[in-house]
Amino acid sequence: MARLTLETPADVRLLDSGISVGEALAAFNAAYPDAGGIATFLGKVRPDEDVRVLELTHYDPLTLPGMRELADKALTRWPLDGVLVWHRIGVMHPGEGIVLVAAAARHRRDAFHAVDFLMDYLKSAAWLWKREKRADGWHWIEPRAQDFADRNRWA
Amino acid sequence: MARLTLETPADVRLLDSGISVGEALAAFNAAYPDAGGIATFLGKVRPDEDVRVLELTHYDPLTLPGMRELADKALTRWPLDGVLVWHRIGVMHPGEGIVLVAAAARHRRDAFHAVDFLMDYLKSAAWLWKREKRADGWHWIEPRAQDFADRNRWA
Amino acid sequence: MSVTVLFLGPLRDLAGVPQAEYPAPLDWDGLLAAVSPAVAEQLREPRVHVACAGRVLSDKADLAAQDGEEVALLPPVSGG
Amino acid sequence: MSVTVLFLGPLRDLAGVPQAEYPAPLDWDGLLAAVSPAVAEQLREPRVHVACAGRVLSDKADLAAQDGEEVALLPPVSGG
Repeated sequence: MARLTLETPADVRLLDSGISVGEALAAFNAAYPDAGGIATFLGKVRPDEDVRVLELTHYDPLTLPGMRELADKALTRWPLDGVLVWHRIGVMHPGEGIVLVAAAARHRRDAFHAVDFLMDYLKSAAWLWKREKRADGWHWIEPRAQDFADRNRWA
Repeated sequence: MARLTLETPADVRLLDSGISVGEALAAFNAAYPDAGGIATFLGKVRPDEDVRVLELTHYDPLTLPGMRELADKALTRWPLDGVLVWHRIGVMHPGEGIVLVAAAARHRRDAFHAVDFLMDYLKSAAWLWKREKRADGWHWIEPRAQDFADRNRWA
Repeated sequence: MSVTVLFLGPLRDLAGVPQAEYPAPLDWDGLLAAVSPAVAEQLREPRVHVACAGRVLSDKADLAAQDGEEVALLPPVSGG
Repeated sequence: MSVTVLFLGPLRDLAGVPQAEYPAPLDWDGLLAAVSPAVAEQLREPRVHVACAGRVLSDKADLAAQDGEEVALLPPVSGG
């Protein structure tokens, strides 16, 4: 089986098709054989709340560069071996992965913090716009107050 | 390919051979299609510190039942869809997985907290004994003060 | 001699089009005058940002887009 | 008429054997007398626990192992 090759120490991607979680994490694990621990988070489209489909729009000149800067911030802030920051764009359905984040570190708490940090920023500071199609049509989603509060923990 | 079947809402295992991380997480993801997020942690044998091999001993009547109780505690404490708690026993080499923990939840912070909690308890309160073989022979490992401090955050 | 203005996210719905061409050069007052009043009202909100030539302006009133440059109007984001 | 005593983790090295058989019944004083002085010293440490018949004793001085039961001596753990 051809193995997925990741960029180290930061593999940052915008993906317009499904995230293969098992393959991605197996590759990430293999890329950091010296790490004591790997923390990951997968965010998925929730099938509740009457959501039929979800669409994420990005802006090419800003979105991926912004995600790269964010990954670099995490690498600077904690002693990490590497990170993975993948975000879906386009149309997706309930149950599909939207975002996959991973951090490899010598100590588990650093890996946890980095993943938590990356998710808080992706939620409220990455150049992505989300809308959901419900029974009554499309609705744009804005970060909740909680999302800003989560992000401000890192200030 | 035969798919790995997990027990829900808690899949708790002691494994005497290698952990297949990609397969496990793909199965966990598939088992909780309604979860908004899945947090995971993989702990590995670090190749530094001159460690040749590591051995984990358990005590059959206590170890797995204790891990099951721990998983139930996490399920009671946070609104989770499910958890996975896998721990290696026996002899393992640098780079191999020792422990794999995952939590599926509607909200990402609950999943993060559950994984963090499970790891803190596995480190310092599961009935497992670890020893490392270095150049000068075998050394038993005891939890560090930090491990107890980590665990006490949840008291 | 024109500037391309992109309406991102919900601003696209408000503008009714994904993008528009306006005469170059284009400054902040020119932009506010060129777009619809509804879009202009949103642009005045501090949480709406403006990028020019691939860089987000720290003060959007400093906008000075030249011929051929792309201006992006960036409403509040929502990823993850 | 015997009780099996298991020495877990580092206690196995200290005892020199993984397990031993002692006459039943076996109580706390009997256990301390039966094992080597080095193991007995460890057993007196609050961080060393004792299980009997698959249950960890909340007070190890309450040990009352009957014929055929297994007693496990549990030093500080280290998983993960």
